[in-house]
Amino acid sequence: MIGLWRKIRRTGRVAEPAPPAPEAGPAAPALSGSVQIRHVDAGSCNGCEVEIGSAFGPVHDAERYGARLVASPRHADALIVTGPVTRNMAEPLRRTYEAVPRPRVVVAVGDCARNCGVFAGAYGVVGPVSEIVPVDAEVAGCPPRPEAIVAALRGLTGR
Amino acid sequence: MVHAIQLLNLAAGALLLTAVLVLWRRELPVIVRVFAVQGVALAALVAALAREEGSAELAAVAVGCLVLRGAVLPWLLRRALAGAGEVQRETRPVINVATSLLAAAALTLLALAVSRPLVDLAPTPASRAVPFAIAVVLIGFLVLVTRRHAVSQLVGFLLMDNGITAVGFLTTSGIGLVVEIGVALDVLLVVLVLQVLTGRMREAFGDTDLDELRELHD
Amino acid sequence: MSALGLVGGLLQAVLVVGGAPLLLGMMRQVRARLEGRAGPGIAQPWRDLRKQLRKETITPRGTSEMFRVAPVLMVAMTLVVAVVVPFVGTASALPAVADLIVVVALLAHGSVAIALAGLDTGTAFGGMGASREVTILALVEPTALVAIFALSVRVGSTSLPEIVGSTLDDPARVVSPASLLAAVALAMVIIAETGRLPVDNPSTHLELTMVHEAMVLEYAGPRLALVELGTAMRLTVYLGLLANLFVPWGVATEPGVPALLVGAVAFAVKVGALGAALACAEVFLAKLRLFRVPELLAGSFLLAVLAVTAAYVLG
Amino acid sequence: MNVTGVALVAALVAGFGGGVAGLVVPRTVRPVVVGACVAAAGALATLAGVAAMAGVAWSAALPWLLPLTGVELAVDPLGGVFLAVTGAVAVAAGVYGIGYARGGLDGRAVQAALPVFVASLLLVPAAGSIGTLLVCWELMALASLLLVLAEHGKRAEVASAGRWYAVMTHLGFVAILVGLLVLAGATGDGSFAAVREQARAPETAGLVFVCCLVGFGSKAGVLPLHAWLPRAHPEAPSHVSALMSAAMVNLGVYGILRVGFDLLGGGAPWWWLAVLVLGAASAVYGILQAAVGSDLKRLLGYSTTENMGLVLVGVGAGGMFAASGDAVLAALALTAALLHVVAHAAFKTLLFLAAGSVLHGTGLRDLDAMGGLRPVMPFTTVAFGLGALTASALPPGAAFVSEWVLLQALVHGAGSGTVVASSIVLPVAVGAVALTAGLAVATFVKAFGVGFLARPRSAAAAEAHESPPTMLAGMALAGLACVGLAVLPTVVLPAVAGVAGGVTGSGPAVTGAVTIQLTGVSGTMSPLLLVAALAVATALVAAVVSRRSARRARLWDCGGGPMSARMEYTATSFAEPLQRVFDNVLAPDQDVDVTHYEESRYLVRAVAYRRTLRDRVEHRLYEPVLAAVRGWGRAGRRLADGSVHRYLTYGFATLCGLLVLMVVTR
Repeated sequence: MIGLWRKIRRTGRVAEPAPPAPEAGPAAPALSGSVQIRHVDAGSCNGCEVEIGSAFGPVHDAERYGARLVASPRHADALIVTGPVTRNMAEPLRRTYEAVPRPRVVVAVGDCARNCGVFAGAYGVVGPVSEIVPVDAEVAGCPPRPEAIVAALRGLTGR
Repeated sequence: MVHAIQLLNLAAGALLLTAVLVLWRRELPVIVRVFAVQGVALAALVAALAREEGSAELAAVAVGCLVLRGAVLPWLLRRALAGAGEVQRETRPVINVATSLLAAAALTLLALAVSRPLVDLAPTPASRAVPFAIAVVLIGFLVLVTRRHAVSQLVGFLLMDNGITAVGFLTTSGIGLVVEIGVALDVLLVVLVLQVLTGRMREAFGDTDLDELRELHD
Repeated sequence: MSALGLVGGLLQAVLVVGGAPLLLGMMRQVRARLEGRAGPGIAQPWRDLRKQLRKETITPRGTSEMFRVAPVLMVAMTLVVAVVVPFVGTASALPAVADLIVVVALLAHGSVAIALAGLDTGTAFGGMGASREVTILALVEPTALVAIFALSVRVGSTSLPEIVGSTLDDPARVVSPASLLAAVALAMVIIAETGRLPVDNPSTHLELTMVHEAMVLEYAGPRLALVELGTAMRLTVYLGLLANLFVPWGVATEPGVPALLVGAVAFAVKVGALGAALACAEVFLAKLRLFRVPELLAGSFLLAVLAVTAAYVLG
Repeated sequence: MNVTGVALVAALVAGFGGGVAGLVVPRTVRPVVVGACVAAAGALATLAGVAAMAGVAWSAALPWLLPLTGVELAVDPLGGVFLAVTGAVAVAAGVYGIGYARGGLDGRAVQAALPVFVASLLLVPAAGSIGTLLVCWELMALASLLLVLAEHGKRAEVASAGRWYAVMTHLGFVAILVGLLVLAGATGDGSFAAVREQARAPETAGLVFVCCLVGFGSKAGVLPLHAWLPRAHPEAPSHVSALMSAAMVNLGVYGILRVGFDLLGGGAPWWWLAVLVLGAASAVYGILQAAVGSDLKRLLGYSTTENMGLVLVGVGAGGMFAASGDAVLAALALTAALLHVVAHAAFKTLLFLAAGSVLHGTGLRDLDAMGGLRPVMPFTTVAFGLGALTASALPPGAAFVSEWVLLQALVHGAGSGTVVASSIVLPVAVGAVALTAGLAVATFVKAFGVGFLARPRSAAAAEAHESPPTMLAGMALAGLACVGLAVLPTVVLPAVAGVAGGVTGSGPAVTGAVTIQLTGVSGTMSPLLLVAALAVATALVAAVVSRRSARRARLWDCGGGPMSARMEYTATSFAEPLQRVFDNVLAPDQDVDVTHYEESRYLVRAVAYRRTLRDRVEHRLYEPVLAAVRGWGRAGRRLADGSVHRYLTYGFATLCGLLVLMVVTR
């Protein structure tokens, strides 16, 4: 315990200073500084998940802008969807979207989610996220940088 | 005077609380640390008595207690632990921890019941804390009975000794410096012997789980 | 029903409802800072609530009235407790309800309402959360009542105004072993009942480890806001109870704006300090396995018994 | 003859008249006539009981009615409480029975036995002499046995339950008989008034008390004599279960109070310590079994054991305080006990009637197979929910009030009596009461949440139908009693407190019209204000949350689904954590069978899980006794092999033996 305390003292603050706020998106006024997010892996290679984890880690600390990952789509305002939508995940993705109370937004994170990326045309893939549910924001990259993910989320929270 | 009594009460409470913690925790290093705290609490108790009676002899005993039970014995135990090998936890006590905690609750109530005549004999602030000391003795015995690891058994034995010492001080307001020194030396000797034994056991069986000794009769 | 009680009760209601989300935000902020983060600021829970209140309500198919009224009931019961317990002044708005046993039972009833709502959804997670919640509730009860017994033996009453008043009259009692042991036992009760570490992880996302969260997975929008507000209020009320049972300093003894102001500030400071301490401690703790929790509760029961013993032995 | 007497006699006439009517009237109107008679008897008895509590005592001696002892009736305030409670339960059960009997229970024997059973229940607390008490007790046992066996044609378990009940109730009767005959032996006529005057040695008194504790305790379902209760109560028709669980068990408590406090006039502290310890053990053990059980009616039976345990904690504490000379506290503890008797009668009637309604509508008793009854049986669901709320002793509820008074007695008792009593027994009792309350919450959350909410887990539950109006009316009466006791317990409290004060010889320990005010010790609580505050707060919170229409959506099933009923939590899985926590106490037998596919042992074909929970006390205590009895039986069979010569030889040998004995001793 004392060791942990020392480590906390030594480490101090690891969060990087906040970059200037990006332009607030159309959903920001309704959400007013608080976005709860349910993450849906629609068939990703887990590269984007690592970056999302990093965006919510201490260094980028997306939580400081009012974004928070939650356990249930009922609690969520936004879905962040990664990966090309596979056949098995198409219906669950649709249902997850239905489970979110309005107003709701969908963020497609990563090239696969935007346009199937390297998996385009694969036999198990239905298509990009926008073919299944309406997408409000996109984050490009394979995988996208955590800064980009954080910037997209700040566009939702408006902070 | 009020403060001395309050300190006495707090020290008695701490004595019992640490005994309970020894029963509660599984990690042996933590148990040893808790035992050291108990030594300090016992020393504080003796110091409070010394202050109340203004006795220099008792004050000296308090210092002795602090050194022996707060520092030397825990240090020896840590050494025994270092020699005890990989297993630094009381992995599977004879009865599970929740049950032994409930048993400790029952033992405390028992101590309260049996010590009532003792307290009624001489109802001073010091003797009113006797039930706590007796409870420490009983809990020490419980540790001795229900724990398998040699080091935690050693701690159980030392808990009993702390409890007996506390009873002695609380009932007679001091058993004399010489007696205390004699007892202290005995305890020290026992610990040293047991430490050597644990070391030997480990060399012989590669473990200090006392249940292994059952196989000796073959 | 006195003037002090009435004014204090209203003030408390405002303080608890307004302050509970801030307490939660402060605790999250403390935790974030200790983890090296910047943190969202202490007003974040309020932002969350504001947004949720504006969102759409969803009623899952197959749920009954229980699901709909449970959040309202939970908040209402906590609100009653927040009004009647002497937090700000020594008098209570409803002295005939400000009984320690009544208050503890009312708070337990709040969790029962949510547990029934969890069962009402008929999902596996709802049932699982409800089952765990009531198991913990059942095992906490003996500790809570024996600790209350230890506290009320010396006062000769379970009435909260009387206990607080008697501690104010004789502050030296606070450092007696009986009172300290009872405080530790009650603190454990509070940790278990409010679902904090190491009994439950309030920020978990993994359904299988959830206790409280698992019951409320179906709630959305305003009802979710009520559940979250209720949870925060429960935490505030419990911490306030702990603070005023053991360190009732600053509590107003007569009506008057300055005294009430001092009382309100003292209440906020005490609850804030306890909350910060709890948040700090949580950084160092890992969640216990569910079947280790009874061990913790057996330990807290033992402490409560020791408190009773100490109350008899040492006075 | 005063109002008590008139009402009681009228009630008895209605009861026995109902019995005759059950034999003679045609089948089509039989349930209506019998139900009306039972309800009338109940209502009149309630009137008699209330009048007796108000101080209108009545007694009568009818020496010609029975040979040897005659019949002596005497209604005093203590008997009045039990008369009133029994009567009130009978009203609800009688009305309910009209509809319930249509399902094959309208046979002559059953319909005739029911009013007679009610009449015998009324006679026990009205008995004024030891002989009368014993006769009425036996009548009650026989009538209830007949009713327990009512459905023996439908289920095989009924016969076994009847056997258990018959044997244990008669063993209990023997214990009472021995105790009371020792008590009556010294006096001529055995009337209570004469027994009270009689002086006796403490050892004799102790013997009498222990015998009566065993006998009456077995009727109250006290550990370890409870084994018959969770068998017999569930197997009886539901309105009879209600009468047994809410009225008959109370008479065990009545017996202990009557003998201990009244006839023996208090006694040694150890008597009451024994009562308290037995009560605490029964409470914890009973509710623990209820918490892990999944048969709804059996669960309610175990809950009866629990509640009688709580009552006996109050009785024991009261006796201990009285023995140490603290009459005010004793009155407080007894008030708590009597109030809990009243509250328990109200909610247990309601719960058993609601369980009967479920049985009627679905044919189910197994909670695991229920669920989703809310849309199909709304009235029953509300009724059971109300009963469950009361039974779990949460505020606002009738049982919460009585447990609050009980806890007040225990807390304030800390300063009284010997140190061992106050410093060890009372905290342990508080812990036991608290654990009981906690487990009761778990039990009834399970029973209500799993049984009535959620979604149906079997076809029978999905196709359930609501019960006929008379059954609903019976439940409504019991429900009104629950609500009334929860909101305004102060209506009955002064009367109950007066009775308790009369028993211990002090004034009433509780007063107050809106707020319950303890006398002599500090403590106030107001259920009415609590309910009002809750109502205001609920209205306030509900008003703040905007009333926009909600969107209906499918359950969140993680995107998969649809979720089947098999994925729901059942009563067994709900109780599993508790069962694991109390593993050492419950010692369940568990079996997990995993079968694999032939191709690989990593591919699981099926997993079978089986759990049997035996009542451990029964298993450890009764089975050895039964085995020993069976052993004697075998030995006996060897001795008695049917040969006439052998029997003559036994007679001859005995004769010779006796002659030798005479020669030697003379």
